Amino acid sequence: MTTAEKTATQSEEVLEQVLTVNFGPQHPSTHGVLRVVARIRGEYLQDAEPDLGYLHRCFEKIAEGWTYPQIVPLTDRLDYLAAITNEWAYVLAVEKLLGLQVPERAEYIRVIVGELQRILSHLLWMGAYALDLGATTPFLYVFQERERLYDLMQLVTGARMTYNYLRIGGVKRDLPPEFFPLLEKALDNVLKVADEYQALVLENVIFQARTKGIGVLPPDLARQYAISGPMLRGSGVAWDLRRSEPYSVYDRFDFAVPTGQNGDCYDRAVCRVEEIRQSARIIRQAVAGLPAGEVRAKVPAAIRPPAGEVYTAIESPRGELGVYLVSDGGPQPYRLKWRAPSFVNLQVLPEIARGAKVADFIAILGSIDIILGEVDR
Amino acid sequence: MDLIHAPFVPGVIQTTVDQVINWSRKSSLWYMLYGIACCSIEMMATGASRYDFDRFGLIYRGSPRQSDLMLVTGNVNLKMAKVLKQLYDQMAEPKWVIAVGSCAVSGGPFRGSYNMVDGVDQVVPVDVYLPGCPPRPEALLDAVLKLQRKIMRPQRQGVAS
Amino acid sequence: MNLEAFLTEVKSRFPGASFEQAGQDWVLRVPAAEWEAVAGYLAGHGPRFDYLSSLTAVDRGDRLELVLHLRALAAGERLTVKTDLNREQPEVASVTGIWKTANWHEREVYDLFGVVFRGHPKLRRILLAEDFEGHPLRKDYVDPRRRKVEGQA
Amino acid sequence: MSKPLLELLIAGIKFALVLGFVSVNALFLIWLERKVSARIQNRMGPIYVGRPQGWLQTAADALKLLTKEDIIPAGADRLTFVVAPAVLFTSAVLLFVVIPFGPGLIVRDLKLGVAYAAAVSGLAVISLVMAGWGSNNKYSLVGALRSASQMISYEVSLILAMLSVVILAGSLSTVEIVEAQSRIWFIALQPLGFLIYFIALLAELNRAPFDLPEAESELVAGYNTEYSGMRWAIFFLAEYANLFAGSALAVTLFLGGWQGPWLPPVVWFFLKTFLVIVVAMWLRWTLPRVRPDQLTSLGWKLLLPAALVNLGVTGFLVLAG
Amino acid sequence: MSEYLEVGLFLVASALFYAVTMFMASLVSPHAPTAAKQSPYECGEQPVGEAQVRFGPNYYIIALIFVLFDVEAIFLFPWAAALREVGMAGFIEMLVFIGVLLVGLVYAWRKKVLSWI
Repeated sequence: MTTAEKTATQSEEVLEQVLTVNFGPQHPSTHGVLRVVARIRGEYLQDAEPDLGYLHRCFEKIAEGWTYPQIVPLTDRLDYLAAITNEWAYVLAVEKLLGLQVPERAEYIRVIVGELQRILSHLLWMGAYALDLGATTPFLYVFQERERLYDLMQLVTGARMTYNYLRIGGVKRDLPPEFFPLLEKALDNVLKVADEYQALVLENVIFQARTKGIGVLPPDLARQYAISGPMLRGSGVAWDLRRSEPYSVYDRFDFAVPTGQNGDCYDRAVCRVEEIRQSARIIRQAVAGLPAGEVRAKVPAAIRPPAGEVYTAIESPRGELGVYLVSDGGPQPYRLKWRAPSFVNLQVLPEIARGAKVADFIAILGSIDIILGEVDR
Repeated sequence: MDLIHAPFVPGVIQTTVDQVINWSRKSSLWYMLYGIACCSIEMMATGASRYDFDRFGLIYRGSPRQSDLMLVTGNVNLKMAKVLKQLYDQMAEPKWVIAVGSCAVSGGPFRGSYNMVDGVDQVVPVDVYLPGCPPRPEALLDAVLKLQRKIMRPQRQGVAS
Repeated sequence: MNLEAFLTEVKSRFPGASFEQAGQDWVLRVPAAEWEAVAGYLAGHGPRFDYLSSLTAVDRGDRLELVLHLRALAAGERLTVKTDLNREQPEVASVTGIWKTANWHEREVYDLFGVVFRGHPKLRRILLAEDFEGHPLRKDYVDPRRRKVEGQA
Repeated sequence: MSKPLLELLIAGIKFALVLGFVSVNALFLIWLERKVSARIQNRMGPIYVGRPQGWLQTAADALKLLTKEDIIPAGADRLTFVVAPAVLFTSAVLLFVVIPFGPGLIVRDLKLGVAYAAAVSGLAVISLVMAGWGSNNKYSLVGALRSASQMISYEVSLILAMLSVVILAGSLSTVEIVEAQSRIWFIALQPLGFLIYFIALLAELNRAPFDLPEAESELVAGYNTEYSGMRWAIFFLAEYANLFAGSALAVTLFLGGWQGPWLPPVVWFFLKTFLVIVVAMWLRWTLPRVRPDQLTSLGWKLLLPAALVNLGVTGFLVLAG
Repeated sequence: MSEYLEVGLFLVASALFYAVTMFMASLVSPHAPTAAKQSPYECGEQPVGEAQVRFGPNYYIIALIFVLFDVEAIFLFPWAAALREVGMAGFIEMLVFIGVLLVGLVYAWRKKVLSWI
């Protein structure tokens, strides 16, 4: 830097003041109640620091006072866009502690509803992301599709969002026979919506100009921050727990793990849309191979796992959802730690948003796909 | 003359003017875009195509200055309570609050734990309580209709504040 | 090199360490004093545990147990690392220099358990408000608001 | 009655007519926008307030806003805060002076009509900057800065696109420009000019994809974040008045104004204007928002050179042929 | 009176209309200011620092370029209206004028002033 340039930057600092701005907790684009304290200069972001805790609901403490089956509905409220995957991670941990074998049919049903949940969650993300970038209508389009899937989930579980469907040792009840034709139709619709979204949003010139090369997350940095889910895959690391550490019956299905090359917002978006297609593929295979039999193992009324501990992780729509469960042999967990993917993924925000423009910052934040219920727990 | 805070004077003109103003207020309840937790997703669903808040004239505004209605859609903890109060204070009069969901009504499943406010009526005055976890969009629409009825007849049903 | 052999090597290097197999997972126990050194070794040697899944603590009543869940993405290995901390004055070296992701995890443990991490870049409460008193995930924590209610009753 | 007084009276009546039109038209346009967006989004839009189609919705909104509290923030620069809406509203109303609704249906056919329109529409940015600065709010300030840089990036292209029409018509009067289009609309001769004008117009009106000054997902409500009640309603009113005036000018300059077969001229004028407005609405509810720097570089690096070239070619062709 | 009578009247009258509307609104609307209500809105949190700050000089540079081109546009108005009278000579003169400004624009472009914001 020459002396003249140096004086120029110095005088610029004197001329231009830094503005400290709160984004959130009540803000249209923080996806809940996240607060980001940003220091901006003109249109540029110097620094951004997330401030959490506006939705901290003492989940881990409450869980220590409730019995094992009671906690299942409570997990629904953590990542409220992916209730099934929350329940799944939790019951998997308890089943591992108990050494319980889950009936095959129940495993397949879990895969079906779990992948439906992934589609539901990604659909909402697609809409919300378009909204972040200023396009209102895609949001309403995906919500139409979500409503149809809600109906389907309601048919199975009785609820729209917070299902309380999985049980320790299986699922609450079998899939009703009228579910299957409806599912087939819904999947066709979902694939159509994914194609539509691809054509209308992903291939839109403005959308690409807003997302390509923005918020680049190099794979090394992603590993340093233990990023998981579509964010990690967008950076080109083909890491998917369904494939890398198969749980349940995922090793029996044929599906691709979509990855990006550049690790920018655009790649993350493409990965998520592609994952919807892959989920539909998995569901079709699971329905085709659905075995007959029980949907619930015999479980004692009072569940008292032997003293010990277990860490299980599953692939939620947002990444590695880990449950660290410690039992002291009593009817309640001694300690339940929720390793929330959003919490970990959000941490990289200051790193990839530093120096970005204010508008890009919103695009980057949106591309992380955070759910505050899970971040704050 | 301050029509709104004037003592209730029986009189045809006054009543008619009041009725017209109340009608305009109930017909144009703009809600603040303030989602907290699970219920906010159902709030979005209610704004989306199938249920369509806009039919009743409800649209969202980002700024509390231009909002008439605050939907508290989720649980409020100690950290959030200050924000909630601040946002409520910054809304322009007249303003209404609907506590959406069990958490906002009473604390829900999280009631009594170390960081929670057990019901938002400890922080801001609530006009309509809507239980459910989360309440369905139909229920949310119903709550809005109840609020509209309340706005039309403040004398008979009593105003919260 | 399989995990057991690597852990044996770790044990030979850090005499305070011990390991065992619990279920499918390997658990490595290290003294708090060697916490950072062992972590640095694990991240750079053997299967290279470069991915810190989670860092948390458990209140065991008489001590605080710090638990680390590690992954080696390339080798596909998993490892749990534990250390015991003094319950009255829990203090341990921060591992943020080794895994950047440890930053928020350690803040959370500080927030909810009161463990002080030496060398942490910004050790502040993360989930609870700054003026919150106590560390609620400890087993003996009592909500002051509750205490008042019970006192009156 | 003396002549000046009579003139003043007539001018007063004209003002009352314009004001009435502006208000009713804004109410209608807001209703239309909600209906159009609802149709695009597979919804109904307002239906219950004034059945069957929610005709009274915006009237209810207006009345509610009138009876809503007016907050002036404590740290605000009171004068600029209070005056800002008036500036925007005035600039919108002033535009209506030179809009020819039909033959003879114009407030005043100014000799410098087009130049006047360009000058008056440039006032809007002052209002937004006043509002943003006066509010003592950070979102407002950033929104105001954005709108300033946005408007100045587009103003020049807008004027240059107008000028190529002026060359064709050989006059600055809006009425004469419309009359010059009796044979052929200028959009046929100036397709590029129209495109530049329309894009620049969207940017001038702060409409999506160029709605940066009030970008909801970034700046909550942008420059008008702190405004409430009637003061905010005036902003809204002026915005829609500007939308109409801008579209009407587009029709006047490029789409032959009131010219058209069979139907009465006024009907033609309104048909075309509403067509332009609906297209603007359609774009708003379809496209994502561009980024501020993309917007400025589009203005300076693409539209401005294109407008200059267009102007030069037009001038050359007019002189040569 | 000049043809700008309406313009002047419209200017005054619309300002007056605004004043009257706001006055009417103040009659029928509630007014209950509190300290919290009048504090600046910032997503529900307490604002940090001032909102009215000095902002970057680059805005002014863009504004300067704008002024240049706006002045150019003013010169162009009479020229465009009378192009047929001034003929080819006037056309070329104006081309030279525009050319000079274009050089300025290219200079600013090369200096990356335009891609700043």
